[in-house]
Amino acid sequence: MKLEFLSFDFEKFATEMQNLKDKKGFDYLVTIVGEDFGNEEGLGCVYILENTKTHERCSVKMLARTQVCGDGIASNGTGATDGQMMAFIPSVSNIWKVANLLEREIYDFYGIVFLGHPDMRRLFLRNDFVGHPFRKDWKGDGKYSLEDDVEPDYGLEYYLDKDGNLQSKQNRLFTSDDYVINIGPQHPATHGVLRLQTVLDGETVKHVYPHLGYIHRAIEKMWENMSYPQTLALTDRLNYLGAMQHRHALVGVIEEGMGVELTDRIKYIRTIMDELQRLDSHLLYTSCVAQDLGALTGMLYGMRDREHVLNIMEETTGGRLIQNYYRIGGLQDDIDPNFVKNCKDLVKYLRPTIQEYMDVFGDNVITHNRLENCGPMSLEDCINYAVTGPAGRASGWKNDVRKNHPYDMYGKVAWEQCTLTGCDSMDRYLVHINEMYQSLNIIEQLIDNIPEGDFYVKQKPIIKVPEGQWYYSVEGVAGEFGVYLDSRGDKSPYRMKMRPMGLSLVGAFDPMLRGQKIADLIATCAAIDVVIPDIDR
Amino acid sequence: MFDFSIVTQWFDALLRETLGLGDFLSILIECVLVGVIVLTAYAVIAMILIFMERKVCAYFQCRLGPMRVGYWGLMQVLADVLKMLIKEIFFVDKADKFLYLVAPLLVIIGSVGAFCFLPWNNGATILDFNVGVFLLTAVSSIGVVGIFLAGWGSNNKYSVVSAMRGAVQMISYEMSLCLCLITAVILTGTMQMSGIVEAQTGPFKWLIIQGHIPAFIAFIIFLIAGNAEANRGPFDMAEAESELTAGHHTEYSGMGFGFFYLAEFLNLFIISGIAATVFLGGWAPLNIGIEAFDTWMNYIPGIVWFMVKAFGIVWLLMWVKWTFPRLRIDQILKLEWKYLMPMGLINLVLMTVFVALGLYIK
Amino acid sequence: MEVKKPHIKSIPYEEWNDNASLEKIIDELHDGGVNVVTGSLDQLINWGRANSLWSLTFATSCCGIEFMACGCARYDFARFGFEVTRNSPRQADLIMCAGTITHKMAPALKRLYDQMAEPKYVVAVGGCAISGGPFKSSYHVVKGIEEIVPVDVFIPGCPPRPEAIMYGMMQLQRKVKIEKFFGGANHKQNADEAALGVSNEELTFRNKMGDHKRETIVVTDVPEAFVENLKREQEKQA
Amino acid sequence: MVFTKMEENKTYFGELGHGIKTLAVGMKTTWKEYFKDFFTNKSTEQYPENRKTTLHVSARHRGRLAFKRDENGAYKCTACTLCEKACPNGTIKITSHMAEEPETGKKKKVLDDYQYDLGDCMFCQLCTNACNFDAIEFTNDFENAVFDRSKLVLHLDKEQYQGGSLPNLLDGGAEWQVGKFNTKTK
Repeated sequence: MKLEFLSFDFEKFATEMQNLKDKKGFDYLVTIVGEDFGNEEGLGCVYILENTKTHERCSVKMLARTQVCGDGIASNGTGATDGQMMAFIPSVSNIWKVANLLEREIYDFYGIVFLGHPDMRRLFLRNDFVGHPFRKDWKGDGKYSLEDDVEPDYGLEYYLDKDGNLQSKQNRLFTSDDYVINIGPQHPATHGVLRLQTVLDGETVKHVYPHLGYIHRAIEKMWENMSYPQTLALTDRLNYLGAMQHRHALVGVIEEGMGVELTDRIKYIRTIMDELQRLDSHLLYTSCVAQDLGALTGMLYGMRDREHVLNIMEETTGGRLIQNYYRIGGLQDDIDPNFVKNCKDLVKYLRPTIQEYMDVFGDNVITHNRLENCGPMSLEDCINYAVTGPAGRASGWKNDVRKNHPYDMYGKVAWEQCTLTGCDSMDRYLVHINEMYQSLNIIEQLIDNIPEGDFYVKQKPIIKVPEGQWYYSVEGVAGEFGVYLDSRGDKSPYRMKMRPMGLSLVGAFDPMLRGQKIADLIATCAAIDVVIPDIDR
Repeated sequence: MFDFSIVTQWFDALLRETLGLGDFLSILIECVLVGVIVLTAYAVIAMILIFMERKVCAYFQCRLGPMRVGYWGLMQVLADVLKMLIKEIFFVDKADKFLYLVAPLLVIIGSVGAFCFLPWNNGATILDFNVGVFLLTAVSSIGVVGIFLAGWGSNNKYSVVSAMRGAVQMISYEMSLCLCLITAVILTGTMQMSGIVEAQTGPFKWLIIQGHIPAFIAFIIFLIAGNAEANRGPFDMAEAESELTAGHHTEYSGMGFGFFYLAEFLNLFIISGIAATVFLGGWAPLNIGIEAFDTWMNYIPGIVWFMVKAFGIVWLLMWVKWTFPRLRIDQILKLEWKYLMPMGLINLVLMTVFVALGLYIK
Repeated sequence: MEVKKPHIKSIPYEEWNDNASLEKIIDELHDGGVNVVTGSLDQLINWGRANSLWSLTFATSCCGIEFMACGCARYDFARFGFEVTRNSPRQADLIMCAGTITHKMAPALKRLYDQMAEPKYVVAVGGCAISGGPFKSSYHVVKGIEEIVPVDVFIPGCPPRPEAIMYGMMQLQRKVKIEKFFGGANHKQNADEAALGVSNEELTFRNKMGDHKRETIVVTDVPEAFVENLKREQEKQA
Repeated sequence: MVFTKMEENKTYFGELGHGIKTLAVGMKTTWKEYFKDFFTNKSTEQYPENRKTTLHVSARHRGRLAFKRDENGAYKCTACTLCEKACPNGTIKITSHMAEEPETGKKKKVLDDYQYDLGDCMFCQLCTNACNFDAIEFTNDFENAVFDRSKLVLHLDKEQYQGGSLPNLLDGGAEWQVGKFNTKTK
């Protein structure tokens, strides 16, 4: 989607945004992109919004103002912000709840503070990190410390006082007798290095503060110094279970910018590969839910069958997790001669086997008791917190990008969007199971009809994208995965930003889990399917 | 049926009469000997169980389990034990040193103590009091204290949560466990271990057959409660790998951890052993009242019967563990107080009625 | 007594990668011959250790999933006795560092390593752990965990396939099998490692209290040759 | 087939009965799996026992980079450094000098050293895509673990690569089938 920005006056920004939500129905905030627009425009943000009824999208561009911060209290991390030049924009976190973490991310990377945001702490980087790395003038020294980070127990809230001066105040995160337990960063159930700082009352969760960035690899910053083909190499390593979809989104946005026409063969193969990848991811997901609930045997069955999916993909792509298969203008290689036969065998094999997971785990009374009413979230909240993907569909939100904004072959095959209305972890699990059948359906329909043609449309040796901004999204394995591209006509992007699937999911943990048990936290964490490198990028 | 007390009496006589040792010395020698035998048996059975668990779990999970250390992986556990023995042990700063040290010992003492009550063969019961069953439940619950202290003493937040869980769970399930044993005692009329087995010799005399419906219900409840008492899946709340890293023994390394590990497996065996003794007739062979068959069965030594029954139940419990997901703490308590406890009580009344009316197989 | 060449079932010695480094380690460790008694005991202990390598579940990214795949039905490294993965560093024997280590994670990795009980080993799995790999040019990624902890085996790949991880684990077994339990330190620290081998607590102290000196630990029963070596080294440095 | 949650079964005994039924189904499933392939190695492919017999590794799998060589052992690399430039993270370093070809007298680049750091490589195939001379390829040789970091730095022009420790695998190795594992070792 080529972006045409709306823009508002600084003073009216908050009310106009509220209007967009209330009057025009843009209730789903897809993402906020922080950007250093260069010397003339300075720092600013791009907001991408969607109307969940009509699936219409719009985007808003807002430039930050700068001012010297007043005589408030010392800020965290960067030292006293008093006397510093600060860029600021009014916060939208009270309009769309998902903005809470998104704005913290932008504060972390660009140093833009959001007026009225209650908790302006760094999100990804250490508190003693110097500067804001995504600004174009930032230079790092590559040094790091083996000391523990100093973590403030308060968040800062910035506001303009009646004279229009920028001020800040502290909001406490904990009370004095809170029992705080760190789940992560090295914990078997967080699927990587997520850290959930959990306030407990006995076994009951009172509050969850997610701490991210333990695997923040700064892919978006690295992209700004890479040529377009080189940028592709990194996407597979985000959510390594959705390698195909991630690359699909990136390749899609670049191809859209360049105006590349693909052959039907490429589109067919990409669709099949996306679905194979989804099967791979969902099989691992069902396994991991079983594992986190303590049913190791259930896990092993899923992992065993996942190997067959991997085998098929590896024959064609040469990779088990990191696929390297899509490239700008097509595919890395043609499909393996046995690919069609293998896929058919797989469909035949997998259909009855999925029932086995249900027998051993999914239908089990213990599983039902563990997952039902665990981590509940209503449809309204799901949209507000932008809980996309299967987790949102379990609350009845029809948010599948494949249906709403069809790409490649998805508009032309018959399949159903799986939604349930339980709003809890059990239905999240069941949506995943149902989606596996749908993936098999899609593969079955396409596999016999792959047309002849080229698997690669030859591109120029040096790839350049004309000036402009684009946003392209695909249905990733755990939600909408999109890429925003701002090109200034160079051979490398000016700013490229992903909409990670997991970030909004993590933001939803706190409202989901208040009043639940620790065991529910683990179960919800498993059922909602977060993969940390995707969140941290 | 071979009576093992012949051997022990012979040995006692050897010491006292042939060698002419005094009371004190002969008892000392006997105690030391029994102690050594108990500890050796304890260690060996623990190792067998660990190996069995790894193989059984692997086969449930379509894997092979240990294969490369020794033939068919038979030496695997030996290697593990060897490594664990020489692994560094250290103390955690700010831990309560005394409690931290005592906890694994308590756990192992509780489990060795309970281990001594098992009747291995006719005449081969190490501790055979007239209040055997009663004492057994008392001794085995020392382990709870160990787990609680380990959690508290380690100065680790996961451990504390785990300690709370462990204590709550075990104290609750002790109720059902005792109720089931009492149900059995009503039928056998004795609390002495040897007496309980004695009451089950003869055709169709195994308690589970003799007491049919109430005994069977008691057996099932006993297995569930016992599984919880031994802290094994689906009731492995205290350890809860995926929630509390390693639960109460998070901060233990080397043999300290080794003790918890051994005790966990031995508790499994003890629960199975008691179930086998009380409900399946312990060393009593399978008799069906046809003489030829019974004589043949009686030729098989009692210890073989006992082991086969005990390991059969161990396998059953492993099957359960490797099938089900873990329960949540409130669900565990709900299961106990809402289902098992009332059922146990009703079952107790039922059994009393059956015995009073003579409805059991005589 | 000769030092036996480590034998691993099903792969002949000559087919192994990097035998040269292994032989170098053997020469360094067993300089001056091997006592028959302690040598045999060493072999027994090493047999135990090599066959009972319990790894810490420490996965940060893609390689972690391949590590999981290793433990699952198709590859099943339980065959080697590796399936007992411990979640608590106290009970683990090795860190499979599977994935990228970022600057924020580096203190945690260091701390985990410090928390482990001896003997402990580190395996660097995949490009990220070896050298920063794909993310070498990032401002927030450690360029190889060797900067933080000593590494015993490197398994290249991005991510290495499960067979490759098992191959790496067997390499580690080979390394464990030639170590000495009696008389001698296995990890001879070099100057850099010694500087890095300071606990987190110590580092924090130093930073807060300046260059304060703590009491050094004195090891008494050290072989004479080792002491002389040390003296010579110190003189050289002086 | 679409799974939805089961009917709420809230009576005391109804709940109990239903619970026991699902537990029994679970136990039945694991029972079946326990005895499936009981004597034929379950689902496990036994590496390393099978490494020269039934192991299959996709021919397209990327284990390491190698020079393509003809039967005389000559390579095709012309030191044009396209691969070096394509590499996103500086895995490849090429040094070369200009020399006159004796026959034609033209100046031509001569390769001195083709350094490839296996420990850095992210296997993105940009180098093989960039190469105009078909000089380099990825092979599926995965047995590369070493003790010493420096051993991972390879000099492709200096080595005579013959497929590493498992040359029989280069074109994929044994046959395979979807839904089955090569569990035998012979």
